[in-house]
Amino acid sequence: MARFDQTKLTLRILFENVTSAAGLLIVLGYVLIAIIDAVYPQLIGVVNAYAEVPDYTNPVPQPPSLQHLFGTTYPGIDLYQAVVAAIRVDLWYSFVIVLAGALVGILVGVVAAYYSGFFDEILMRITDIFLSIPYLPFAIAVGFVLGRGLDELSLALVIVWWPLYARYARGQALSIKENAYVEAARASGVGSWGIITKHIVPNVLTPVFVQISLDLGTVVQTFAALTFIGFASANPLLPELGKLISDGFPYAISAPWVVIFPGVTILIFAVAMNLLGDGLRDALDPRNRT
Amino acid sequence: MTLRVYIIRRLILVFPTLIGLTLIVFILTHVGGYQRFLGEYVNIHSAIPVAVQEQRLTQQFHLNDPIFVQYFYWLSAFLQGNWGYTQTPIYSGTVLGAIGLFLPNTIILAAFSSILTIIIGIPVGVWSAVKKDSLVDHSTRIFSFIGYSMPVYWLGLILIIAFASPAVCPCLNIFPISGSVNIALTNNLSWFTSGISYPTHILLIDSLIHGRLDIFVDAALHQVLPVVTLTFSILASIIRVMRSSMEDTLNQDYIRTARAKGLRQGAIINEHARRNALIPVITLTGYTIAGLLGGVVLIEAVFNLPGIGYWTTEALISGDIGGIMGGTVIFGLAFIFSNLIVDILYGFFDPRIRY
Amino acid sequence: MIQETEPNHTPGSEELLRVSGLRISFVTRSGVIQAIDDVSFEVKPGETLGLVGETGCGKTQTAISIMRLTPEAGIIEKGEIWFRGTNLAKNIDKEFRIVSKKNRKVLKRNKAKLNNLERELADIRGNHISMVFQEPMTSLNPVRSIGRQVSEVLLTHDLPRLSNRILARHAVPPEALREVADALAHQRVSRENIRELVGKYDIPGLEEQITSVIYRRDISEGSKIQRIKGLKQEVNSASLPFLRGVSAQGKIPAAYRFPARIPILRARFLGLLEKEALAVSSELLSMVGMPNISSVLKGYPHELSGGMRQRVMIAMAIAASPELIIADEPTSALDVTIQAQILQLFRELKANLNTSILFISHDMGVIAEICDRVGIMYAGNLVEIADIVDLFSDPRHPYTKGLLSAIPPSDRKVETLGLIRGSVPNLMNPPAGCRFNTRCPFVFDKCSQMPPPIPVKEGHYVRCWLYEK
Amino acid sequence: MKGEKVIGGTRYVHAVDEAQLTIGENEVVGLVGESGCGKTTLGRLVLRLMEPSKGTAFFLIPRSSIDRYRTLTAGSKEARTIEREYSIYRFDRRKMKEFRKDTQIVFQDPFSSLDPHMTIRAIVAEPMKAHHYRPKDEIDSKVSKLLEECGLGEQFLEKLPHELSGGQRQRVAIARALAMSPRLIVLDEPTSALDVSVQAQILNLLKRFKSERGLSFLFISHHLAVVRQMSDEVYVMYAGQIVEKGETEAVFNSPAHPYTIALLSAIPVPDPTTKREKILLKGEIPDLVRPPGGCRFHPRCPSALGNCGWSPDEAIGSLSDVLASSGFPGLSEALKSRDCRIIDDQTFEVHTSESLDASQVESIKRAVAAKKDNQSNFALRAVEDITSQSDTTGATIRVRLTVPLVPEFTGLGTRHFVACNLFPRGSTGQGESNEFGGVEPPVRDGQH
Repeated sequence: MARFDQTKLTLRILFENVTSAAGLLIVLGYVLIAIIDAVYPQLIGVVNAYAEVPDYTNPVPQPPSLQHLFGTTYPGIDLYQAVVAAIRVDLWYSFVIVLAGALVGILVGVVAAYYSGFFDEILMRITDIFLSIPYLPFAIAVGFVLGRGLDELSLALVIVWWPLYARYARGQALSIKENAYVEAARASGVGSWGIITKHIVPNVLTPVFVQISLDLGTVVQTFAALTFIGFASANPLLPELGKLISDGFPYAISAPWVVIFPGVTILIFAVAMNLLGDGLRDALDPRNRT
Repeated sequence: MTLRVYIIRRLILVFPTLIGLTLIVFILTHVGGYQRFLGEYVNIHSAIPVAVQEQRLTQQFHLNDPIFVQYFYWLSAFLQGNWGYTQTPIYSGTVLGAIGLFLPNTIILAAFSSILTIIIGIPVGVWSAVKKDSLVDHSTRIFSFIGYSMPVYWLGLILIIAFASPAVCPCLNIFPISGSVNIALTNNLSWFTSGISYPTHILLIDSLIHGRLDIFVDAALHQVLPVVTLTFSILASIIRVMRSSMEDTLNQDYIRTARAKGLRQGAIINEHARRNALIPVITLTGYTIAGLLGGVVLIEAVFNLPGIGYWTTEALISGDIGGIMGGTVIFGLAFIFSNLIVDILYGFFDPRIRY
Repeated sequence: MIQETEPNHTPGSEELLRVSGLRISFVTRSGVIQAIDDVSFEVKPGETLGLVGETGCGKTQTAISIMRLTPEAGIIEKGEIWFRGTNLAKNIDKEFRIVSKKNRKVLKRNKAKLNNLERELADIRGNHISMVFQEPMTSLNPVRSIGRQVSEVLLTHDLPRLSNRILARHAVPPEALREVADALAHQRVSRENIRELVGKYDIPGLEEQITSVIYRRDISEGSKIQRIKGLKQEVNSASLPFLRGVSAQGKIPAAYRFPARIPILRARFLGLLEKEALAVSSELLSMVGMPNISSVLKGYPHELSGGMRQRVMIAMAIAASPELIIADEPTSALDVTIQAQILQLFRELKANLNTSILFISHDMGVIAEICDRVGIMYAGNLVEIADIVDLFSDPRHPYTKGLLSAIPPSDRKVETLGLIRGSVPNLMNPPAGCRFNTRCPFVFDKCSQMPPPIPVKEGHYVRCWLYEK
Repeated sequence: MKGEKVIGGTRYVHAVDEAQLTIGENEVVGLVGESGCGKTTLGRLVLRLMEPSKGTAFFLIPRSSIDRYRTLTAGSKEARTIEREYSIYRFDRRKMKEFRKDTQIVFQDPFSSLDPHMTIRAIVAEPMKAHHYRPKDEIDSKVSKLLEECGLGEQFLEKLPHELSGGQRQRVAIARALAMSPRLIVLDEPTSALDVSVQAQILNLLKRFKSERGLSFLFISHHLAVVRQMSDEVYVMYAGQIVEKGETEAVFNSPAHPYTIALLSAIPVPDPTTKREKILLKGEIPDLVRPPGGCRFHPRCPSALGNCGWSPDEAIGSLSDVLASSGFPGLSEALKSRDCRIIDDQTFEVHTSESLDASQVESIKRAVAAKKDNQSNFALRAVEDITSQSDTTGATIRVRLTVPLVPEFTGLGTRHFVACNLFPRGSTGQGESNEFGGVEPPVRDGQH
C-alpha cells in the first residue's frame, strides 16, 4: 500500500545517511534510559530516580572511581546516578514543552491562515509581540512571575515557544491553502472544518514535525540554561542537568568532571537531535525522494 | 513603492510592537494582584515608611481603577523614566540607573561578537557551499553542528577549566576567567568602584581616558574568553544558514543562465549567487540576535561580567522584580530595534521587497 | 579552448554543429533513467533546426547538453558534440562514472576534470553558442539590474569590440562622419553600402557603430542621421593606451590588471568599458524591440512582463553575436499574441544576423512557423528528421503521424481527434528496440531491435523498420 | 456578473467587468482569452467559489422566469423573489449544498489539484462522503466504476497522486468531478498542462461524457483550437470584458472583433506551406488596476477609431513625436516633458514661447492628419480640433479629442455578437437580441 511505501522510503533515506541514522539511535538510547529510569531504576544502578542522594559526610567532589563512575559532586552526590536521573527529567519536560507549544501553535496558525483577514491580523500581531522579546530573558521574566519551580518554568517556556510554531504553521498553511485541491474540495461541498482537518492539517503536520525535531535539542539546552541561572531552586535535590552544572560551578576548576559530565550529556543529546532533524528534513524533502 | 516609503512604513510598524512589549511587562507585574508591582516601585532605602509609599503609589498609578487605566498611568510613568527600583547584591537604586551602568559592557560584548560572527560566518558559509561535499565542507558542517548544540554557558565553563585549571596546563593561564578587570590593578581607584568604571562605564575606554594602558590591556584580556564563547555560540547558526541558502541559490535557474553566458566561476559566485544567498540569511538574523541576547545573559553570569545579563540573573536569584522587568524591557527594546535595522537592510538588498 | 580537432574535419566542412550517438543518463534514487539514447543530428550554418517532442522526450536535455549544462544528476555516457571542429564532449568518461553503492547506482564526479571543463567551455558559452531558456521568470537574476545582466556578456566575451567602439569614436574625423551621414541620408540604406562607405577610412568598430544606430528602432528616421553626426566623443587621454591594449590583446593588458581595479582609477579604465557595454546593451535591447530602454536598463526583472523578460534573454543571447543560438521552448510560457511577437523577433534575427538556431518546442505550430528542418523525438530517441515541408506533408514514423493527427485543428471542427494509445514508457527500463513499440499500431517482430536511421528521401531519415528497403 | 479580487491587499482589480453568459442544458460554452483576462475568475464566480461585488447568476431557472426577470426593474419586489429563488449568491445552506452537488470544477494543474496525502480512492470518494452518499457501502464500487470510465484500472485505487502521470491525474480529477453526477462542470484549462497526444485523449473523453451524460461544460481555455473542437458557443474575453460571443462556427469562421481576428491569426498553424500573414498586436495585455478607457483593446487595436477611448496621455505621446518631425521642437519637448495642462478627459493645452500664426496651426493639423494612419500614432485619430490663441509670452495650443464611445454588443446575424465601435449599434439592422441580452444566468428550459 502506497502510504506504507512512503514511510519505508523515508526511513530508507534516513538510514542511507550515516549521521542521521546515528542521531536517531542516540536519541532512542536517551529515551530508553529515561524509560528504564522511570520504571525500574535499579536496573541501571540508580537508587533514587526522583531526588539526588546527598552524602554530607563527604560533600567535597570526588574524582571518578569504580563506585562513583562519574565521580561525585557537591554535596557528595553520585554524579552517574544524578545524570541518569536527570536525563529522565530533562527529556520529559522538553517533550512536554515542545509538544504543547507545537499543538497551540498549529491550532492558532492553521486557523489564522484559513480564516484570513481581520482574525488573521489579530493573531499574527499577538505572535509578533510575543516574538518581539528574545526568548531567554522573556522566559526568565515569565518564570519569575509564575514561580521558580520546574513546572512553572516549563509553562513559561511553552508561553515563549508557541508563537514560533504559530508563525511557522501559518506560513505552511497559507501555501497549502493556495493549492487547487483545497478549492476542488470546496467546490465538491466539503465544509471548512472538513477542509482544515482533511487537507490542511495533514499537510502542515509533516513540516512542523521536522521543526519539532529540530527544536527539541534547543529546548533541552534552554531548559537546562534556565535552571543553571537559578530556576528550580524550589526543589534543591531534584536531579536536573543544568542544575547539576550550576551546583558544580564553584568546583569547576578543582574538579572539572562535575561540570563536564552533565554538559556532555546535554551536548550529545542536542547534537543527536539536530542530526536527526536534518536527516528528517532531507528525507521528507520531495526533491530527495525521486 | 520606493525604498524610502518602505523604510517609513517599517518604522511605523515598530510602535504596535513597542506597545505590546510594555503591555506584556505590565501584565507580568500584575499577575495575581499588584503586590509585585508595588514591590517594583517601593524604594526601601528612602526614609518614608513602606506603607506610606505604597499608599502614594496606589494613588499615583490609580491601582484601584480598571486595569487599562492603570496601564495608561504606568506607561506615562514609564515614558517619564520612572522604572522603579532594584535591590541586588551588585547594585541597589533606580532601574534606569542600573541600566545606565550595566548596558555599556553588554553592548561591547554583543558588538564584538556580532562583528566577528559576520566577518567569519558569511565567507565560511559561502565557501563550504561552493566546495560542497569536500573536506572543508564536512568539517565546517561538523563544527556548526557542535556549535549549534553546545550549551553556551557550559562552553564558557569548559574554557574556564581549560585556561585556569592547573590540571590542564599552566601555559594556558594567559586569559583571565572572571570579572572585567584584575582587582589588584583597580583597588582604590577614584573612577572605578564595584566593577563599574566612570565616566563611560566602558572600562576599555575609561582606562584610556585616565591614561592607564596596563588596565586597558588587562580589561581587553578579560573580554577575550566571553567574546570567543558568545561568537562560537552564534557563529554556528549563521554558517549553517548561509551554507544552505547558498546551496539553494547555486541550484537556481539564473545561475544556469549565468553559466550559459560563459561567466567565470568567480563571477558567478561573487556577482550572481552571493547577494541572493544573503537575503534569507538576513531574514533569519532576527532569531540569531535573539540567541545572541540570550547568550549574553548566560555568559555574563558565567564570567561575572557586570552587564545587563549579570544584573538580571542576580535579580532572579535575589527575587528582585525591578531587575527582572528592567532587563526584559531592555532586551526587548534591543531586539526590536536590531530587527528594525535588519529589515531596512533587507530593503536595500532585495529590490523586489520595495514593490 | 579545447585543442583536439576532429580527425575528418576540414575547415570548410558545411555543418556548424554535429551531435552524434549522444546518450545521456540520469542517476536517481530509484534507478538510472536512460533519458537520451543514440541521438544524432547536425545544424548547418544559418539554418534553423527544430526539435519537437512531448514532455520527457529528452529534447531539452539534448539542447542543454550541447553546452554541457546537464544538471547534477545527469551525465553524458556516450557520443560526440562537434562544434566548429572541436569536440565539446571529449573524454566524458573521465569526468563522471556510475558506481554501484549498496544496491543502488550513484554518480562519482572527477571535480578537477570538471573544473577544467568549465574553464574551457567558458570561452564557448555565450560567445559562440548562446542559449534562451524557457522560463524568463526564473532565468534572470532577480536582484541584478537588467543593464548589468546584459552588459556582463559583453564584458566577458567582447572587450575588444567595446574598446574599438570607443577608439573609433575618438579616431574618426567629424567630416568623415558627416560624409557618411549625408550619403546614408540620400541613398538606400543597406548593410552593404554602409560597409563600403565606412571602408574608405579603416577604423575598427566604426561600421558596427553606424549600423547599430541605423538599425535601432527607438529613434525616428530623421534624428538617426543626427546621431551619426554626433558620434564623436572625447575620450580621456590617459585611458587611450589602455583601450588600445585591450583591443590589441583582446583582454585587459597585464600591466593594467591591478590599476584597473583600484576604485579611483577604475572609472578611467574598466569604467569606460562598462559604460560602453551599457550603451551596446541599450542598442541590443532596442534591436529586440524593447520599449523605454533607459528605464529598463536600470530596472529589475520583476518589473517586466513575461514577454519583455524573454526579449531581455534574447538580447543577452545575441550580445556576443554567436554562431549558434539554442532556444529551449522560448515561447511556451507566453500568451498567444505575445508568442507571435517573439516568433516574429526570431524571424528578424534569422534575417539580420544569419546565426543558426536550434529551436526546441513541443508545439508543432511554432516549429512549422520558424524552422527549416525538424527532428521528432520520442522517449529519448530521434525517430524522424526531415525538411520542414516534407515532414508535415508526408510524415513516415507512426509516432509522427499520430502526433500530427492529435493536434486539434484551428480552422475546422472534427468529431474525434486522432490519438496515440497508452502512455510514454518508463525510461528506467525502456522497451527493447524501438521505444515506440509499446504503442505503435503497426508493431511487428522486428521492432524488438533498434532500427537505424533509414533514408526515405534526400535529407529525410526515419528510424522505423517499416521503411527498410 | 462582476467580480472583484484583491491583489496585494491594497489594489482592487476588476478582474471581470460586466460580463454576461448563458449556459444551456447539455451545452458546452467556451471562454477564450489570454492570461489575466479574467476568464478563470469568471469560472470561479459561476461556481460561487468567490463572491461578486455586483451582479447575479441564476441556476436551473425556467426560461419563463428569466424572460420575466429581464422585463423587471432591478431591486423590484418580484425581481428579488426570483433572485431569492434562483440566484446562487442568495442560496441558503440547503440550496447551496444542492448547488455544490450539481456543479463541479476541473483545474488546469493536475499536480496541485490532487491532495498529495490522499489515495486516488479517497480523492474520488471525497465528494460522495461530503454529500453523505447512500448507501455507504456502494461508494467503493462507484469509485472504481468512475475510474474505469475515465480509463484508469483497479491498480490505481491505492496509489498516491505523485505516482501518476499528468494525464492520469487529470483523469482522476475528472472522475472526482463526475462523482456526484453533476449537471454543470467548469473546466478551467483542463488540458493546458498536458502533451498534445494526452490532450487528445482527454478531449475525446470529455466529448464522450458530454454526449453520454448530457452534461453542460463551461470550457475555459487560452487555446483557441481546443475551444473550437469542444464548444458549441464561444465567448472571447479581453482585459476582463467579453468582446465577442456567438456560435463557435460563426465566431471562428467570420471573427468580427479586431482582437478575435488577431488572436486567431496568432495561432501557429502546424503547416509550413500556408504562409498567411499575421496580425501582430503591439504592446502588452493591460494592467487591470488601471484598465484603458473606452474599449480596453484600443491601445493595441490595429484598426482603432477616434472614438475608441483615447485619453490625453496617449494623444500627447504621439503628438509630440509628430511635432518633433514636423518642425515644432519646442512644442514637442513641452509635451514630452508633460509640461502641459490636461483640462478634462478630452482636452489638453500646451504653451510655447515661440509665437504661432494660423498657417502654422494649419500645418500642425496637416501633419497630424498625415501621421494618424501610422499605427503608433492612432491616438491622433481622436484629435478632433486644434486651436491656438497667442498672448504676450507666446502661444497656447488647445487640443480637443473625440468623446469616447464605449462599445456595446451588436448582432451580426443570429447568435453572433460583437462589442466594437467598428460595428456601431443598429448598423447591422438587428440590435441586441434577447437571446443574449439582460442578466445572463445558466438557463435550463422547463422546470427543475
